[in-house]
Amino acid sequence: MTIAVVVFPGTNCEHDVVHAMRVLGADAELVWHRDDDLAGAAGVILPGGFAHGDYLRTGAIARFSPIMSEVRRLAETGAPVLGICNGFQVLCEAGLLTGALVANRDLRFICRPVHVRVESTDSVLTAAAQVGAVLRIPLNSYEGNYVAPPEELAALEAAGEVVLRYSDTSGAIDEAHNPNGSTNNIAGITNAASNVAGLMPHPERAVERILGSADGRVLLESFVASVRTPVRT
Amino acid sequence: MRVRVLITRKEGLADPEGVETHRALRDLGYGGVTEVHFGRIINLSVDGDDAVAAVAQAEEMCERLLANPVIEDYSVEVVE
Amino acid sequence: MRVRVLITRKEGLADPEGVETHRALRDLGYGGVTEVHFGRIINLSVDGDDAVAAVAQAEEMCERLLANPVIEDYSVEVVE
Amino acid sequence: MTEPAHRRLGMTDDEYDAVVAILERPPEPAELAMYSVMWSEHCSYKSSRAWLGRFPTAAPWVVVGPGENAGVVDLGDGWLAALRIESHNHPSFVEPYQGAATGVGGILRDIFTMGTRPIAVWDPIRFGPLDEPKNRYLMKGVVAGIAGYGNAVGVPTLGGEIEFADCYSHNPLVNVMALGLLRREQLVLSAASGEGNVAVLLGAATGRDGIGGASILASASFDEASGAKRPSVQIGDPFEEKKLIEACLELYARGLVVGIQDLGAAGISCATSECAAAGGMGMDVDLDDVPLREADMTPGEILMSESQERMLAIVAPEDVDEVLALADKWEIEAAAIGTVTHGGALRVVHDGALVAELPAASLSEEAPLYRRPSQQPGGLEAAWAAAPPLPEHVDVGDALRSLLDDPAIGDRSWIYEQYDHQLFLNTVVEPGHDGSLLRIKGTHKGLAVSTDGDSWRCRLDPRRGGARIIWEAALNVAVTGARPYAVVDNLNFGNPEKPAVMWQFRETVEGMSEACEALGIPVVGGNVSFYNETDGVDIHPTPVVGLLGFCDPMPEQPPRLDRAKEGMGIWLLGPEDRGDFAASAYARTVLGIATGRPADADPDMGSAVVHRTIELAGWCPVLHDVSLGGVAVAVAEMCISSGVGARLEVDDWRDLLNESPHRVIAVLPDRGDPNDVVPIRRIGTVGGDTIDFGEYGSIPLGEAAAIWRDALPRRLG
Ligand SMILES: Nc1ncnc2c1ncn2[C@@H]1O[C@H](COP(=O)(O)OP(=O)(O)O)[C@@H](O)[C@H]1O
Ligand SMILES: [Mg+2]
Repeated sequence: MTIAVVVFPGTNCEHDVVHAMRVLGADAELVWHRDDDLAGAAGVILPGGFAHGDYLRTGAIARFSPIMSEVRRLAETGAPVLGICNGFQVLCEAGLLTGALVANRDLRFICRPVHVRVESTDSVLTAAAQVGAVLRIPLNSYEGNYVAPPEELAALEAAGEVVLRYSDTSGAIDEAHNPNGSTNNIAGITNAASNVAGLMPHPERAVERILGSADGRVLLESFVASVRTPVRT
Repeated sequence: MRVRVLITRKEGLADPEGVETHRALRDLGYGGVTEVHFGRIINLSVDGDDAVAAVAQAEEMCERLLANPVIEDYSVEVVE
Repeated sequence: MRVRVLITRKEGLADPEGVETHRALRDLGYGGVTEVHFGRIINLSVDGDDAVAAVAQAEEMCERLLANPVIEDYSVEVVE
Repeated sequence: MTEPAHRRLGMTDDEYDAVVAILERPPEPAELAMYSVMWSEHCSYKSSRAWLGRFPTAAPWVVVGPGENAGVVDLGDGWLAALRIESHNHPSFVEPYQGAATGVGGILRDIFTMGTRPIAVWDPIRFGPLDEPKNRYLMKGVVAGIAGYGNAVGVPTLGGEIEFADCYSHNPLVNVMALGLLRREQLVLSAASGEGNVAVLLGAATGRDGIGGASILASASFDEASGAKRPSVQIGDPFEEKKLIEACLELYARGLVVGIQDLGAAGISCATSECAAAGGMGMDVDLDDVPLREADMTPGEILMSESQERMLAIVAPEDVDEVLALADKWEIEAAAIGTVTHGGALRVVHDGALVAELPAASLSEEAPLYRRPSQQPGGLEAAWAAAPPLPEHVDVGDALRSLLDDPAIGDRSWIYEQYDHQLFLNTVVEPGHDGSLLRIKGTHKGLAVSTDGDSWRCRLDPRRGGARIIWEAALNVAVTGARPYAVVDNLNFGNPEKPAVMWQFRETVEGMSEACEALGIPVVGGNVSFYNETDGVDIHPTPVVGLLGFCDPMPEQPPRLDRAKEGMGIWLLGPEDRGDFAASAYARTVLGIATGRPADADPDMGSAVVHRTIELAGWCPVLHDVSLGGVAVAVAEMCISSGVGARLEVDDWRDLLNESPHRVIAVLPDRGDPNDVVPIRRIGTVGGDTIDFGEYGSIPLGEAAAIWRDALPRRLG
């Protein structure tokens, strides 16, 4: 098995991620959060959903699941780790990514396609994309509003670790095209080693034209490629 | 004994619930309200009657789980 | 002056968030915790320094907007 | 002297005597509690059962008809679809968020009780006018509750339907429909066969939630008195339900379940007695084994509790340990609370003492059956005679300015963008179109669903109105290329003890049945909600249908509203009628008149249009059925979605605003429809940046779009 898709109680996008991986010709397998063994996976995806009901705080309880110490260990070896939506929130809570995600500006759940601009290709999520490319990918979250303490935010920006920002169709970035109030329109980020990435939109929902958009492919293909040719650090 | 944990968003970080509620209060005519901040209450009942120990333990729970130190402040009060 | 509104779910009503957090605390080894109940805190800054009036107004806000009287109880405290 | 216990529980003296006759002795308190809930209107359908038999329920593809938790139809190649609709009206008025949330939870359990994962939900909802703050509060709460529960439990909400009328101000309607997809071998039923099998209660602990909710909230009118009677509000826990779904699916997959029943109205009483009766068996139940959330609950309370997120599984004794272990894996509670017995008796023990012993079947099968008097409401002929007076000439551009701002016509994305409508990667045509279309992965099959109601027409003529909502739903799925396949219905009515309401009910069932027969589609399930009455005022008769459409193969490029392009021809498929203005959006919104008699459906024409529409869906870029607001609104919706204007040429403004049935807007790239079995005529051309009605005025596309998009946000913020 190459890619482990972690299932917490309350996770609900696990089957969609596995389906998308199959569409891209990669094999992925589900791993239960109580397992403490990633069974030789070369990469990990934390899919979307509502781990532990999002109770207490989104991602807060999931980070203590036995599997998370394995995820952390794998991340430290430089293996690709991706968090989508709730998975992004879990990675932030676990300290594998900077910042946190809070309630959307308008206090309403948002399910609709949004446009994001690729800001950097230095991540397992964007390696195969073009800087400046604009992708149309569904957003599906209530807590997608990215925040970070000023110093950490400055460091994140300075290090070029913001990989995706909400934009208009032409790539212009402004408040009018910030769906949820995210600081600096941040939609996706990576870590310093650029092997751990998280984003709020759902690329797995945009790999087949018949479902409206295939723009998510380039992101997931980046991830799959980096799983096949791991950059150990 | 009962302990009350209060968790609030750090100063300066987005508090959409607070902002939205402030707006709603103004719409209802409460112009005198100058600030609205949201937070979470977690009431805990714990064994034993050593208040100091109970508070210390609750603070540890906050550090580990109940609060997110990156974006939240917390305080612990003994209720009775 | 600053007033704080404490809102908690009425006795007897289910509190799923409290239940799951209780489970998580137990998993972390806090076996001494016997109950966990969730609530919300809303910190208000209001003009003027008439504590009685401020509390009365906050209670009115609770009735009209801040609390859901069908499933929640609230209390108002003057902070300073 | 105080009222006898049975009356306080909403039971009549005659019903009480019937219980005594069955038991051959006065009932114990717990027994009385069980009969009072199980014989309530909500659980027993005592006022409606006699008439529901009118519905056509047979078709070669029906696998499970009305009577089980959900209807099931055959899609070929071993695929089945399960569907069901339920109402949660009164609880949603008491507490909109939790009422709607728990409504979603309930309908999902009806589906996964059948052996499979629910794959989609729809939410037909109704409120009073939004200029009332209370109605805004109710609508925001209901939508947030459906979103909060549906999104978190991991089932997408693929659409719904909404209406506004004063009669819903104190009695909003919240109906929820759910759909499941399964392989034939997955199908599970509720019957508890096999003496010695064990009844295992799965899921949430039992508290005092909604004690008497079914009998008291849903089976009595909603006046001040019921305020006092309010059961404690049920709090939905989507996380618990999510774990329960996963646990049940694994139980099924491992073949550990003999029969299963969800706990809804009447909680343990209903589930244990229905399981036992369905299998012709009895059951011994020990309430001391029920995990309680609150200590000191009485046997009656435990039996009647409507705590959410619970299921009752019947399992073989040797499998109990595996079942409990599996529940533990999914972090849900599980407890063996009963044993299946011979002889049909339901025996309930509490604190070691026998608190109830009764024939299990008597709770459902011997429930009272009422043929209540029915009589046409006075004044209806007068209303029919008062057709809306129509002006000679109308500026349709101006009419659109009002119509597009009607919250029942304007952009609904404020609602459905709060719902996850993409999970499971099946959504080919998303909410915002006529019917939603789902693919079945790994096949060429597709499923389309539309939920429809039309309380304004039903109020004037329940039979014609009832028929027309079926015809409208049929066209809504036909435009996706799917053929009408099966129906579930939710009949929301006032107080059945009033002859006028009973008349509305019977007329509605008749009209719906006639339409279903003409289309050759079965009714496979539904729900009746009576006593939607506040302080003596009944709601409009409000039947709501959920119509399932099926296509195999699914069109490669199904029609969409956003596929119209400059230069394409706009055609109108269907009859030439132009006279139907009774209760039309134009008459109500612009003229402020809601009288007259709605046109009747034309079964032959209707079927022909449906079938022709399905064929056109194979190659037309845009197909849009004409409903609220007539051709003008239908074309405007297409133009706004496609971002291009249109020029229409008609010789009478009434062609643009009337709402006669069986009509579809078709955009055809070439010379139109080669086939002429069904009348079709060209009415205009796509293009430009205005919607132009020639001598009947025009409106700039941008202005139309702005009005339409803002209709809900400007009211709800
Ligand atoms: N209006 C209706 N039309 C057809 N079938 C109905 C109608 N109302 C109820 N039924 C059927 O009666 C059965 C019992 O209904 P109900 O008590 O609501 O089920 P549940 O106990 O699962 O809530 C269901 O199978 C339902 O499909
Ligand atoms: Mg059921």
